[in-house]
Parts: sequence; C-alpha cells; structure tokens
Amino acid sequence: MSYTLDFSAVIERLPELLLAALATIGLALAGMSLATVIGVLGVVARRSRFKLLRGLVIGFVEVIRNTPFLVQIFFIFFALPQLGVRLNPTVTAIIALALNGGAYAIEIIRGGVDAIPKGQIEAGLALGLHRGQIFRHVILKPALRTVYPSLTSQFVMLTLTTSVCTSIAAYELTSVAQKIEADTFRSFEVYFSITLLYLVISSLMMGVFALISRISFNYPVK
Amino acid sequence: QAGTVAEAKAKGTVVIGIQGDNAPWGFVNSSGVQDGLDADIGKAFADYLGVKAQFVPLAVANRIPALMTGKVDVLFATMGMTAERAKTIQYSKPYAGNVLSVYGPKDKKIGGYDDLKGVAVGVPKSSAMDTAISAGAKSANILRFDDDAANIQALLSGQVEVVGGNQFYGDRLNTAAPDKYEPKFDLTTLYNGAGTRPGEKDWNETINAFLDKIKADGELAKIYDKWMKREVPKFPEQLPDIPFTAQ
Amino acid sequence: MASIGPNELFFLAQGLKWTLALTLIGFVGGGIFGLIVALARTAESAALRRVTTGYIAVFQGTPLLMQLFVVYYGVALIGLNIDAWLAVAIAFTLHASAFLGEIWRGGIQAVPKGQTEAAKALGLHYVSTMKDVVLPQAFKISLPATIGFLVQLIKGTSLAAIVGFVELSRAGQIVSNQTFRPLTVFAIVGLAYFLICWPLSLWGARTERRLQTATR
Amino acid sequence: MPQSTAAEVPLIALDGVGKWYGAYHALKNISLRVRKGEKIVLCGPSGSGKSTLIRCINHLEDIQEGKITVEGTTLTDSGHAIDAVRREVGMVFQSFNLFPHKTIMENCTLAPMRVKGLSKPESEEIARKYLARVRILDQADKYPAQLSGGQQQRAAIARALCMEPKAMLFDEPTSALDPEMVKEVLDTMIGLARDGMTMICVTHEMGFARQVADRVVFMASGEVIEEGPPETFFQAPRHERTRAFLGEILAHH
Amino acid sequence: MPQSTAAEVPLIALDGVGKWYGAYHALKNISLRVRKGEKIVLCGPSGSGKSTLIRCINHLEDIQEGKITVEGTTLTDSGHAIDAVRREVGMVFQSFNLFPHKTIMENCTLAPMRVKGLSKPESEEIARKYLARVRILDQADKYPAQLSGGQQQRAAIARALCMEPKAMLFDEPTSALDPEMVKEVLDTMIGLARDGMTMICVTHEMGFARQVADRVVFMASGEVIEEGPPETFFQAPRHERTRAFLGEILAHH
Ligand SMILES: Nc1ncnc2c1ncn2[C@@H]1O[C@H](COP(=O)(O)OP(=O)(O)OP(=O)(O)O)[C@@H](O)[C@H]1O
Ligand SMILES: Nc1ncnc2c1ncn2[C@@H]1O[C@H](COP(=O)(O)OP(=O)(O)OP(=O)(O)O)[C@@H](O)[C@H]1O
Ligand SMILES: [Mg+2]
Ligand SMILES: [Mg+2]
Repeated sequence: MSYTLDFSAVIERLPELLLAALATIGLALAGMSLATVIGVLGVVARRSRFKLLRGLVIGFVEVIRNTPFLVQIFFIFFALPQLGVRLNPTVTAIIALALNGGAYAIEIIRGGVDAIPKGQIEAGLALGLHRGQIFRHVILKPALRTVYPSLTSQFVMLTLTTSVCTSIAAYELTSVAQKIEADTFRSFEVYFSITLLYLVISSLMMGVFALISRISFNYPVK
Repeated sequence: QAGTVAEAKAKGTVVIGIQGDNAPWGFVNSSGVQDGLDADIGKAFADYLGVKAQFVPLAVANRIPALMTGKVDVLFATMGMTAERAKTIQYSKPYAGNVLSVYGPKDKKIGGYDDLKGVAVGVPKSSAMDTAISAGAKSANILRFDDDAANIQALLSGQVEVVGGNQFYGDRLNTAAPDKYEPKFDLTTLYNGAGTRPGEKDWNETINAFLDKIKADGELAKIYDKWMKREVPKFPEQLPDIPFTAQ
Repeated sequence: MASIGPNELFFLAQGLKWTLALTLIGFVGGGIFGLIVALARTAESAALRRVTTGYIAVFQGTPLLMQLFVVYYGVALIGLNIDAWLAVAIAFTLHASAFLGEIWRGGIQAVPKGQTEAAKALGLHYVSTMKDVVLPQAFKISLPATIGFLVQLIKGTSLAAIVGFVELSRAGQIVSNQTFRPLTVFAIVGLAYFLICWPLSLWGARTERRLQTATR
Repeated sequence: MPQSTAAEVPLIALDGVGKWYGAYHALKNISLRVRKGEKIVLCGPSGSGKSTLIRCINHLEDIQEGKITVEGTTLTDSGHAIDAVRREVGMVFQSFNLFPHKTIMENCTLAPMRVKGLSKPESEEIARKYLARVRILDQADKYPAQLSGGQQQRAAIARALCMEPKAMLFDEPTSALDPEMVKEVLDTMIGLARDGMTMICVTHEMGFARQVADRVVFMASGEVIEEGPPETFFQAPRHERTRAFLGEILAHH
Repeated sequence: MPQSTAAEVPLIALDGVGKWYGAYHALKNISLRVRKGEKIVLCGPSGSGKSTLIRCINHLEDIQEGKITVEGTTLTDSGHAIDAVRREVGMVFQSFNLFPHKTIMENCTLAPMRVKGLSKPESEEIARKYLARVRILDQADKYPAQLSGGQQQRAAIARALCMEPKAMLFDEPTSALDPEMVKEVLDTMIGLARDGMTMICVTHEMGFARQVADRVVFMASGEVIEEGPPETFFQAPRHERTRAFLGEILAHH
C-alpha cells in the first residue's frame, strides 16, 4: 500500500482550522470558568445545613460523573426543547462543559476543603468569624491551592472533551476538521494535523495554568 | 488483508467496507449483520468475482483511512461523488442516485436557496446535502450533525428550522410528526460510486465491468427496488472532474 | 421504521460486552505500563524522568479519539498491518498508562520520604524498597483516583468505534439510526453506563473515606 | 491593662461541666472560677481533658451538662452568646494555626475587619501595636511559612490579642516548638501575664507555671484532681496521682 | 555484647567531611572518630547539621569532600560499599518511620529476609529476641498505628537491631514523643548502651547525655565546635557558643 501524505489540502484550509482551534479554546475557557464557579458553589451547597440541597448536589455529581459526556450534551440539546428550553449549539456546548467540569470540580475542590487542617477552621471560629467568612477567607484559597494540580488536569481533559461537541453541530476544531475531511477525503492529513493542534492547545493551557498558579498562589508553604 | 483482484480471488474473499449506520444504504441490523443497498451490491460483487464477501462496517470518519491502508479492498459506503473527493480516491461509475431535498414545516415558505438566508439548516455531517447547501446558500446557518437520526431529531425538537435530507426523510418525518413537514425544494441528485485506491486499475476496471453487468441484467433494479422503493435513476455518462476509470 | 424491542436491547447488550472487554484490555495493559511509567517518573535518572514527562504530556494532551486513529491507521500507513484488536490494545494501553502512571506517581510521592529512608537505612534494595515498602502504600493512597480513572476509561471506550468496534455507544448510534429515536436510545445507553460506573464510583468514594479516617 | 477592681466576680466560671464524646466521658463535673487578671496553669497526663476543657470555654466543643459563663454571658448554643464569648476570649493553639495564605499583618487584621467591622487602617494600627508587643513587627509582611516556629507562635498570640480579648486561652503553646524557641514564646507570655491579662494555659513548662501562675490546676481522667498555688502544688502535692505525674514530668530534666 | 578489645581502631571515622546542599554549606570539614563501644551524643542548635551528619554516615546523603569509613569500608558511591556500611549501621529516626502496612513482626523481619536472605522462621526468631529486649514482644502482631508513640519508637529500635548492626545512629529519637513516653525510650537506649552498643545519638535530653555519653559533640553552623566527656562539657564548656546553647536548653527546665 503506498499512500503519499499530501498536506496541501490541509494547508490550504489551515486558516479555517486555526479559527476553529480558537473556538475550541473559547469553549474550553468558558466551560472551565463556569465549572470553577459551579465547583465552588457546589461545595458550599454540599456543606450547607439543608439536607435536600446536599442531596441534590450529590445526585448531580453522581449522574454527571457516571454517564458519558455525549449522552449529557445530547439531552441538553435534544430533550430540553421538549420542556421549552431551546439553546443554540454553542450555548449548549458551554453549558454541558460547565456542568460536566463542574461536577468533577465539586468533587475535587471538596477534597481540598476536607484536607484543610481542622485547626485552621477552629482558629477562625476562635477569632469569632462565621462559617461563611471562614469558608471565604480561611478555607477557599488554601483548598484551591492543594487541589490545583488535579483541577487543572481535569480541565485539560475538559478541553479535549470539547471535541465531542461536534455531535450537536457546535462549531469547534473537530467539527471543522470533519468537514474538511469530508470535502477532501484527506483523512490522515486532517487527523494528524488536529492531533497536533490539540497537543498545542493543551500545552498552552498547562502553561497558562502554571502562570495562574504562580500569580494566585504566591504564598510560600513549608 | 486486502490486495489485488487476483489475490482476492486466490484467497476466496473480497473485503468490502460499508457504512455501519446509514439505513437503508448500508447498516448493521439488529442481529449484528450488515444489510442495506450497499450490502446487497457488495454481495452481488462477491458473487461476480466468485468469492465470499467479508464486510467491514465503517463510520463516516474512518471509511477513507480503511480503504487507503488496505483494511478493505473496496468501499460501497454511500459515497457521494464530488470533484474534490475524486482527487483522493478513485470512483467507479455511479451505481445509485440520491435525490436530495430541503425539508421543512408546511407553514414555512421556502422556495429555494435564497429563502435559506439566516435560516438554521440541519444537515448530516460530511453529506452531499451539506456540500450542496454550503455551496448554494452561503448565508444559511448550517448545523452539521453526526448522522441522519440526530439531524431529524434536531428538526423535530426545533433546534433547526429546516433540514437537508435524502429521499427517505419524508417518510420518517411523517411518522414522527404526521402532516407537519414537507419537502420544500430539491437540491441536487447525487450519485454514489464505489471507491478504490487511486492507481489500482484492476479493482476499478473489475467494478466498472460488474456495474455494467448488473445495470444491464436487471439485478441492480431488483436491489434498488428492495431498498429504495424506486426505479433506478438514469446515470450520467460522465461527471465533470470525476473520472470513472483509473488512469 | 423499527421500534426499540428485545432485538435492539440485545444488540445494545452485545455492545456493552465489547465496552467491558475494551475496558479490561485498557486497564490491564495500562496498569502494567502505567507502573513502569510511574517508576520511571520517580526514578533518580533525570533523563528517564524527562522522557516519561514528555510521554505523559503527549498522551494526556491529545484526545483519545486521535490516539486511536493514529495508532490504528497511522501504523498501517507506514506499512505495518496490525489487527484491530492489537491496535486498540496498544492505543488504550498508551492512553491508560499515561494517566495511571501519573496517578501512581502521585501516590509514590505521597508516601512519606521517611519510609524510603528507613528502608534504605535497613539496607533494602530498590526492588524490595518499592515492592515491600513504597508501592503497597502508594497503591492504597492512589486507589480512589485509580477507580476514578477506571470510570473514565469505561466511558472512553466509546471512542473505539473509530476503528470499527461496535461497543455500547456505537451500538446506540446504530440502533438510533434504525429506530430514529435517539433520545430513548441514548437514555438507555446512558443508564447502562451509569449502572456500570456508579457502583465503581461509590466504591471509590468509600475507600477514599476509609483511607482518610485511617490516616487521621 | 489595669488590674481588676471587682476581683470577686469571676470573669470565667464553669459550674459542674460535663462533656461526652459519644459514650466517652471526657469532662466530669468540672467547676472552675477564674477572676479577672488571674493566671491559671492547667496540667495533667495526656488525654486527661485539658484541651477539651479550654475548647469548651469558647465553644469549640459543646457541653452536655453544667454551665459556662464568661463575663456574665452564659454560653448556650445560641449564635449570639457564642459570638459574644468568642469576642471576649482569645485562643492560641499548639500548632499556631496561622492562615498560610495571608501575611502576618493580614492574619492579624482579618478578624478585626470582619468581626468588629473596623476599617483596614484601624485594624492595621491595632495589629502594629500588638505585633510590636510580641516583637515581630518587622515580620508583618511575611507569610507564616517564612517565619521560625517561635515567631509563628508569637504572631498567633498577636493575632488573638488584636481582638482585644478579656482573657486568653493557651493550649500547649510551646510544645510544637524547637527547644531554642520555647523561651521567646514563654517570655512573651510572661510579659502578657505581667500586664494583667487573664490567662488559662495548658502547658508542661513547669518553670513558667512557677513563675507566673496564680493557681495550678491538675486534671486526670476528665476530673480536676487538685489545685492550688504553685508553691504548694509543686512542693506538697496532696494526691498520689499528682505526685506520680510530677515525678514523670520532672524526671528527665 | 562484649566490650571491644581493639579500642584504638575506630569503628566509624570521618575525615574532613564537607557537604553542600546546592550552594549551602551544611557540613564543614568534620572529623570524628568513634571507637567500638563508644557512645557519642551530638547536640547543637537547629539547623547546625546534626541530622545531616548522621545521615551521611549511612549514605542517606552523599558527601562532596573528605572520607567516611565504617569498619574499614570507605563509603563511596559504589552500591557495594553502601550496602556493606548499611549492614553494619542501624538507624532510628525522630518519626519512627515504621512501615504502616506491616505488623511490628513484619517490620522486623523484612530486612533480615530480603537483605540477609534469612528464612522466615530464622528472622522471626531474631525479631522475637529483640522485641523482647525492648519489651514489646506482646505487641508483635499489631500494626504500628495501634501502638503508642513510645512503643512505636521501641519497635523501630528493635527493627534496626534485628540486622544486628555494629553501631546505631539515633536522630532525636524522643523528640516526637509525649513527655510521659520519653522515659521508656530513653531507658531502652540506656540498656543498649550498657550492653556495649556503639551509638551516635542526636538528642537534647541532657540527662541521658550525662548518664551514658562517653563524649558529647557540640555542633553549630555545620562545624564541630567543641567535644569532650559530659562532665567537662556541661560544667566547663570552653566556647561562648556552647555556653549560650546550654543556657537556652537548660533554662526553662
Ligand atoms: N473529637 C473527639 N472525639 C472523641 N474523643 C475525643 C475527641 N477529642 C478528644 N477526645 C478524647 O477525650 C480525651 C481528652 O482529650 P484531650 O485532647 O482534652 O486531652 P488532653 O488532656 O488535652 O491531652 P494532651 O496532653 O494529649 O493534649 C482523650 O481521651 C481523647 O481521646
Ligand atoms: N535536603 C536539603 N536541602 C537543602 N538544605 C537542607 C536539606 N536538608 C537540610 N538542609 C539544611 O542543612 C542545614 C542542616 O540541617 P540539619 O537537618 O542537619 O540540621 P539539624 O542540626 O539536624 O537541625 P534540627 O535540630 O532542626 O533537626 C539546615 O540549615 C537545613 O536547612
Ligand atoms: Mg491537648
Ligand atoms: Mg535534625
């Protein structure tokens, strides 16, 4: 079998791919930011006094973590309209990514919060701070710092998960790649190229994460 | 694995790639057996060669790689013939035609490409409907779904206003939502050809000869009637920039 | 148009069988190589550490879908024709070993340094230090994360469809294209995944809690 | 701080306090009165309930029996009473428990700003005062991890003082410190004691007890076994249990 | 164990040892000779290099300058020399470092089986002997977490003894213990010393030093400042640095 790789078709449409890569980064960033918010709020809810709220959060986390992302995004896109909620593919993708990443973030951040030495909380209480103040000023930052590596590697996975959004016709790297593949039948060239692009994107993300960590967690620890 | 026609004959099997999930063209049925128009034509081709057919169900994303890396000898994989694709693979003469139309709700006025401006149009990813509408209605908001099922579901749930579909969409839409949808206008008739690796004259010539035979002796008509419930369309003698024979 | 009957459910169950088989392959292969990756990643040789760091970056930094594709078709492209099973086994092994290697590295590094030092001071060699002292503790520490990854892997096997495996998701897609009821089909598929993954997750959470109370 | 004038009204009063952890009876019928300006040293074997006792005083643990009153406020489960008591009582822990992500200054200003609602400049003013008093004002902009153990513990003392409490509770404030750092922290505490601060201090530093304690309270198995001024306590312990304990503690020095 | 007869040949000898952590000079030109049966107490302020010194002796750290010889074997980077030395020298850590997933018995038999290649019954025989000697034979089947700190440290001592080393290194063996448990561990060590074991012991327990040390070695900033028999060391320290340190250590007791 002699197949000669010919990247000319890919190169010709490189601008399209790069634009789509930007869209992928955009989806990932939006998803992550919301996921972080969901993660923090979810942890607050899980620590709340209200049993129902705690139960809801636990249920949400379990359902999301134990079903494939594809099924989740399908439901948001195809089933919600039956309840009158119609979201366009990009919004759907962001929401699905946020919910998926959020469920993982809740579990991860909760681990960090649980790992905060009890003495820290007691010191806060002894100073007269209230539960909310303690969470906000004493627990949150050190907890995020402890779990930062797990959180960011989860977010890199979330970035790669954006490729599944192609199945609800969202605009991102994989869908554009598939379109180019369908037009030209240059499958190898297209897939090799986007594999490389994904690698670049995830490396970029890691770089940015490292930078963020250096800026926000600049306090020394023993 | 795959090789030349002579090797396939010597081995007694021809390896045929078909689509795994594109009824009624090519699909794997509930018993896990490949079925559909492409499967029947594949079987006829194996009979023609006097060998057994070994089917490999493929997805849209991997049919070309499977052919190019020799994992299959030929593709009867619902491949619409376009000039750009013909730069990569070798098409045979066409063996099926597909009337593609735009479907939409009865109460929506859509007369042609011009009416698609700014309209959300669903199409199956990598399909000829995609190609046609992309070319014809540049300012349409085209959403590309993984397959026909998702595309139809998108129309039913209102995520798109109209869809580009093949001749089977009418029935399906009618079953799901009686009297609500209708074909709006025809896009094009797209012809499907078998695919082989470029430069491999033996396969291309053998398939063309086989297609000439089943077109002539009515076997194609029988298969066509079974799956498409239609008459075999009249095939063009040539298509611009799509050579039917290997050089 | 077909409806979703026993035939379709049976077809989905067939897919489920492949899902489990693929998971097993990935987990066993990934487990063996992941151990090597974890040991290399914590080795004293800086070169070895760098190589494994790169390895992990590549396989954690690209979608599994692309890895499967590149292994299966990319290898064929350079003239090696390998069986689909072997390709999938290789791809899942590479993928899982990167993740498991990283998880277990964390476990190894979480074992207090004093443990290794005590082992060294007793004269134990590398193999015995690892086998008798560090790894048993590291595995215990990493068990929850390992189970978490196993759940991810189960869900990730759906991508093996690209090399022709009709596992649960692909089976769902096929049934959905025959019955044109994607929502119902995917609800069933989602439920099936949930029923496999959930007990695992619960088990993971339980061991995690047990570990936490044990170390307190 | 001026010495109290109404010394007969106790600042902190425990009456028949009983505390259970599940089925375990950790504190048994404890009664203790601490007058304004008084310094109490609490000692006893490990597990005797010393920490539990002082943690009950500012409601880090709740009690099942008896009554705890601080400056006239009886400690109930009501958030209001707890807040009032915690504002009057500062606490210093064995492991410092400084907030690692905040500078020493931020550690000191957090509670004044959030609990008392003071402005940032006001809080920093107060913080500077107390940081100077424990002699680490020059470390104000460092993070806890950048300080030695002794400095960290002094910072923790300053942080508690910034709430200007009426009494201070210490739970083995020097036992996590390297031997050389013990002295600087004890000196700080001696200084506080001299200034008239009311203190309850769990410690095994018997030199400190001799030097500053008004009373030494000895606990074992959740009970107060014996109490008295340090001279009599060390020279003539009445109970066998106390003698055995003192023997252990003082043996290897 | 009988007292050494050829006391003039050192069991452990350090000659001009220099050690750097990156740019930090942790040990400066250290020379030290330890005869068979000799007991050395190493003391000095935090960070003076005491731990580093004894960790170098069994090559938990490597040195950049000078020479360490143990029973005639010069410690190089060769695996062979390291193995030989580690077989002769046992080490006990501040934080015990027992293997938490193995019972006390398994902790004790692991090295004899893996390093010396003894059979399980042989190793258990030895383990029982030394567990009995540190008086925790009855705890042999428990896991470390089920023992008190003092028992854990005695188990760690037994574990090291099971390799029947010629010398033992102790790095602050009692400083992680509750006050009441210190004595039982010190007693065990005193017993070992009486039996003639060669020991180098980092500790701040000056009572122990007085009682058993042949020589006290005082370190500061990576250097040996002063050494001598305990009587002269404690009564008449020659250096200002030593006097200051002893003042600190003994002040609050
Ligand atoms: N949260 C808890 N749950 C159950 N039991 C507890 C808890 N906290 C303390 N205890 C038990 O209560 C008893 C008293 O503990 P406490 O910490 O008050 O002792 P202590 O005198 O401070 O000892 P130490 O000198 O070791 O600090 C101990 O037996 C301890 O095991
Ligand atoms: N791994 C390391 N990397 C860099 N510096 C180190 C390392 N280990 C120790 N040091 C430094 O070397 C010096 C000596 O440390 P060492 O632990 O030997 O002191 P020490 O006398 O045992 O003190 P302590 O009484 O606190 O245990 C210290 O300044 C310490 O910070
Ligand atoms: Mg206590
Ligand atoms: Mg040390």
